[in-house]
Amino acid sequence: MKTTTLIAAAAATVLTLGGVSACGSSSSDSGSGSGGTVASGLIFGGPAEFKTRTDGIPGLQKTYGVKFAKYTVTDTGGPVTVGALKRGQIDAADLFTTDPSIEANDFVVLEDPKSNFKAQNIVPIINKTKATDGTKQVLNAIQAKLTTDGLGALLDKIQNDKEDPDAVAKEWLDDQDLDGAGTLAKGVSLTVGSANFPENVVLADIYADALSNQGATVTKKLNIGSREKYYPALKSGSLDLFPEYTGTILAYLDATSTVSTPDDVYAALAKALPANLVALDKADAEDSDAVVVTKQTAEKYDLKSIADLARTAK
Amino acid sequence: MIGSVLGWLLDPEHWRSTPFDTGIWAQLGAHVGFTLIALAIAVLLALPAGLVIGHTGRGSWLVSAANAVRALPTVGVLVLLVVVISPHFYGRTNAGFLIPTEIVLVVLAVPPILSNAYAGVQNVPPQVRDAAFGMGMTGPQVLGRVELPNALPLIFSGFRSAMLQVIATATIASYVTLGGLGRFIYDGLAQKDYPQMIGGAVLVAALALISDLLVALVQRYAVSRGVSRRFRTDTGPDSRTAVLVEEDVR
Amino acid sequence: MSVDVLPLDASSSPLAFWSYFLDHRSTDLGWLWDHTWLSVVPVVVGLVLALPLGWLARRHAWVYPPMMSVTGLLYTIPSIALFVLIPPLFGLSVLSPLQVPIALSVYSTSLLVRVVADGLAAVPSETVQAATALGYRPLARFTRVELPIAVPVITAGLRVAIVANVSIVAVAGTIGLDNLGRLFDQGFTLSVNEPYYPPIVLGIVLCVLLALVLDAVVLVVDRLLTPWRRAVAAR
Amino acid sequence: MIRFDAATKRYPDGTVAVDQLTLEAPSGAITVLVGPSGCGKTTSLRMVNRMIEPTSGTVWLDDTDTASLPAHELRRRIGYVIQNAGLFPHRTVLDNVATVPLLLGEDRRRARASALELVERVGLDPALAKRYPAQLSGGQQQRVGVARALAADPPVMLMDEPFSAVDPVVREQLQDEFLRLQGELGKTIVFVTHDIDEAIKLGDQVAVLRVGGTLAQLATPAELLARPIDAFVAGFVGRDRGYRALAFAHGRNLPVREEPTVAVGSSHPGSAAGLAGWILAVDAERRPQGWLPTADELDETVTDSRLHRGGTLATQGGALRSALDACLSSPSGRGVVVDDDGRLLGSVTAREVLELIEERER
Repeated sequence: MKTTTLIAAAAATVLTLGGVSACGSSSSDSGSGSGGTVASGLIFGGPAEFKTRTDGIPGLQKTYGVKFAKYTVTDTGGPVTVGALKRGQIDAADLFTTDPSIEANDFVVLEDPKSNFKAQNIVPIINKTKATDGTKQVLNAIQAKLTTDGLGALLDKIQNDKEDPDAVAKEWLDDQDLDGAGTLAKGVSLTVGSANFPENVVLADIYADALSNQGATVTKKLNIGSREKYYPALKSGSLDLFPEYTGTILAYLDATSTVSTPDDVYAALAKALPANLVALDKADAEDSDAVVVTKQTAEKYDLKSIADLARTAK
Repeated sequence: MIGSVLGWLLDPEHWRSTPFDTGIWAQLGAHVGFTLIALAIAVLLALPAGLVIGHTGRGSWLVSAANAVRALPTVGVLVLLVVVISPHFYGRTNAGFLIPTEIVLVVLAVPPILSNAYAGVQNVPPQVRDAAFGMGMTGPQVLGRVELPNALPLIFSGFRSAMLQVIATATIASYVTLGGLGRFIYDGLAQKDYPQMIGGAVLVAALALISDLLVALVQRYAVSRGVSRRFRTDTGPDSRTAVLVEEDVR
Repeated sequence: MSVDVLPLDASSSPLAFWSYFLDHRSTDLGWLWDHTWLSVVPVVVGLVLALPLGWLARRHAWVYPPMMSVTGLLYTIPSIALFVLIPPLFGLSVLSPLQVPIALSVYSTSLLVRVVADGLAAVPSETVQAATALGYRPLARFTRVELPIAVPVITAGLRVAIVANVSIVAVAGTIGLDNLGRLFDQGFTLSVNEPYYPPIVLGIVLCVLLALVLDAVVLVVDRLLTPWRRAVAAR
Repeated sequence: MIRFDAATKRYPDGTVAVDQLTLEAPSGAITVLVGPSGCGKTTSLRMVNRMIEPTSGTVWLDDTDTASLPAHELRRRIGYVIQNAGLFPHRTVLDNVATVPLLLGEDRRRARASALELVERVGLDPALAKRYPAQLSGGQQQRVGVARALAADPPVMLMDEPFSAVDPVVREQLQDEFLRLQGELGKTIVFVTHDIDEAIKLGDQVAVLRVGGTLAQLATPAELLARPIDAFVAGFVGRDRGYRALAFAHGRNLPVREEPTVAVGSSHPGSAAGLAGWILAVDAERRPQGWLPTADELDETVTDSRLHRGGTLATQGGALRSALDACLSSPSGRGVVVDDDGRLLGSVTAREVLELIEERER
């Protein structure tokens, strides 16, 4: 019996070439005529952790009553997710609001009126010993100028024009008049890290370059994989500065936290951080998770908000 | 740590599939599926080629070329192929990721099978081949009735090496969204679910081990005792010639 | 920090890898160096560990089967899993650059133990007996007679191990450790809307070149260590 | 009958392995090709079954030009035995022997049954039939090799140094067995060896080849020893060829004289008077056991341990070579001559053997 299961599974997973069919949703094109919700005919794609995160699949179900037909693990807002959504392997995806490929592909970001997703303001997390007045001043000046749209523009340059993140960072500092040489951070030596997606890299480059201009001795350790890899390094002191997102770092530190507005999240984060780490000013710029669908899907089901996914399909 | 890994492995919930979570049985099936497809293609390509090259002595550059392919970084080739191939597939299909993955796995499996089939035929003692021709066997008869049976130990060792590499490497299918046991490793890493991640690694190792045992069993019956020298009177160590068959990346 | 505003290169042709390399030379060379030592050091460690283990397996017949089972088992653990498992096992920080060399040393040792044992097994027993009869003690016989004769087999194994390592190290690049594998991650990340080949192709080219060079180095060492084989070949 | 007609093998690099070889191997006889390495003897042999194709010239098998047949069909008609036997390691002895009959389409059971007969015929224990080659000694493997070549009962056999990889004692057994078998079967055999003694022992005719692949001399063994055609053949045949030629001179009219004996186990030696120091000891069947020194205490029991066993035995009707050797190896100087059953006939001295030789030369 187990052999049969194995063979059937092998056939289903490999040979049908389908990301579908696990629960009999024949295809999104035919909709589910049987009176299910819109979501029950759709396949959702996103990173593995979105499946279990409180504001991920469980959150969507709890807040909006949205239940997808199936979950396909793709990547964290990267090429796999975008490609899969674009080419119809999945119908809805977890992408990030600053992602230029949303605009490039005419994807539709579904509104989140009930704030399922936590606020995701950009925030530098820094080791307390390195948080001198000078470094704080340099970094907070940057934080004050970061906007969501501005971030999207930076990302576009990297992703679509293939510009070097460090060059983009320098260019931005120049544009914002933040590239002046000085001595604010003189005598500080620190290691700046970043996760392995372009936005995080360019933010780290911006921090690092500005501090370097102000006399700090900076070492870059960019493109470190996921948070599970870099956070312990940050905590243990082998990294000193990291561009973070208020919502995700809070969720990482305190999985039970339910706050979602920018200020609540920021306040909760300050409490959740260990004693040796401190969050500097949060920026207006936000890069939050979003449920994204293609234009065709949005039009077909008349989708504007995540809540619409829970409607009965026509 | 060991306890929580065991707990994860022994939880029947983890073996069943739900719409959101593909269970161990299904991922095991997918993993076996990837492996079987890759090995079948690799054997179809490499075994006849290796036998014929060994038999005729012509085209041995192909063996060297296949071995040089081992220098290719598996991940790099996978990424390149995904980037090239996946945009051509639309709709509910994972072919855009499956095809690159299978190509990478086949590329990985071909060199050991090819070079061992070649070496196996080459290693048949010249006087045995001479006797076979001298008795009036035709070329294909010599290959099929004499060279192949004598090359079997090496062919099996090449196949086993290829199989272990493919099973280990099939985990990177999950790097490009496919299923398979690698899913547990990558998902466990992302979800900070270390028992799941280690459990996945344990499952891969177990699959490799069990597959190797099964093939060893087949080998026992497929290879003539005259070649394997497993005689009842012989108490010496197993005389399987372990030619360097170069395991590679997983 | 060097002030290097890099020239823009938007060409995504696969052949643009060279100008991509020139544009990011210092980073890429750094990764090449990381990749090199990550590939080489484990093989050296593996050899140092495999020599006594292989000798033991050769010396005592009963050691051979269990040792081969254990090393074979270690070899089946997928590298990605081993990279993640090693830090907690060895009490290292998660980002420690040591996890890759440790994991690869495990693989290299596993591979080389068998190679050393089989290489020693290939030493003609008459030769060993002759050495014993000439009065060599076991250790001297091992280092001065058996080992030199086993060199060709062992270097063949080293070549396999080092080439395999170059490929496995690249896997570590995809989880954010510095080496040429990072180029694949970069290329993949930048291929969101259309393929962006230069970093991917550059990574493959550099990995292959590195593998070929390291392979050649082992080959040269092999030649130097076994002058008698050259004498035979030249005849 | 196998006939080489100006057969030549020239390799692309210009070396000539066999040069204009013309030679006939008569039916039912053993023709030995012998010569130093590089003389093309194996090449010549392999041209017969076209394991090597002649560059020019023809090899005839009876009235058939061997080139006119598909090579594999030609080979199935010709038995082929090579050095180290070349047995198939993956097949049992029985299946090795049955190879050609099976190739010829014979039914498996019959092929095996006749293979088993052949196994016995070449002097092997039938219990070995189920073993694999790796479980046999070199001599046993070689016998299987011969059986395998005989399996399809080919009229012609090619043997390429079949006995050279075994030790001298086994080699001699194999040679004797081979001659016995040939006595029964009467195959047309071409036999290659580098060992001139083997050539002389086995050949009905011997072809000596010289380096470069030319035929130096084709003759019967006796003639070859007696009248080598040139210095090369003389040198190759060897220094003591005069003595070895005696192997072909029969000893029928040897003047055998009666020899006094004592019986092993007896305590009374009988009359030892007038004997030059040694008396022959025999067993109850009058088979010679050794020589007893007459200086010993003759009244003691004759035991094995007191005997000198140095002497070889000659047979009446055997070759003069063995007669002379019996004389030379005997401590008493008297060569012991026995009948075919090994019973004492009498003795002969070296002087008498030499006189016989001189007489014949006159």
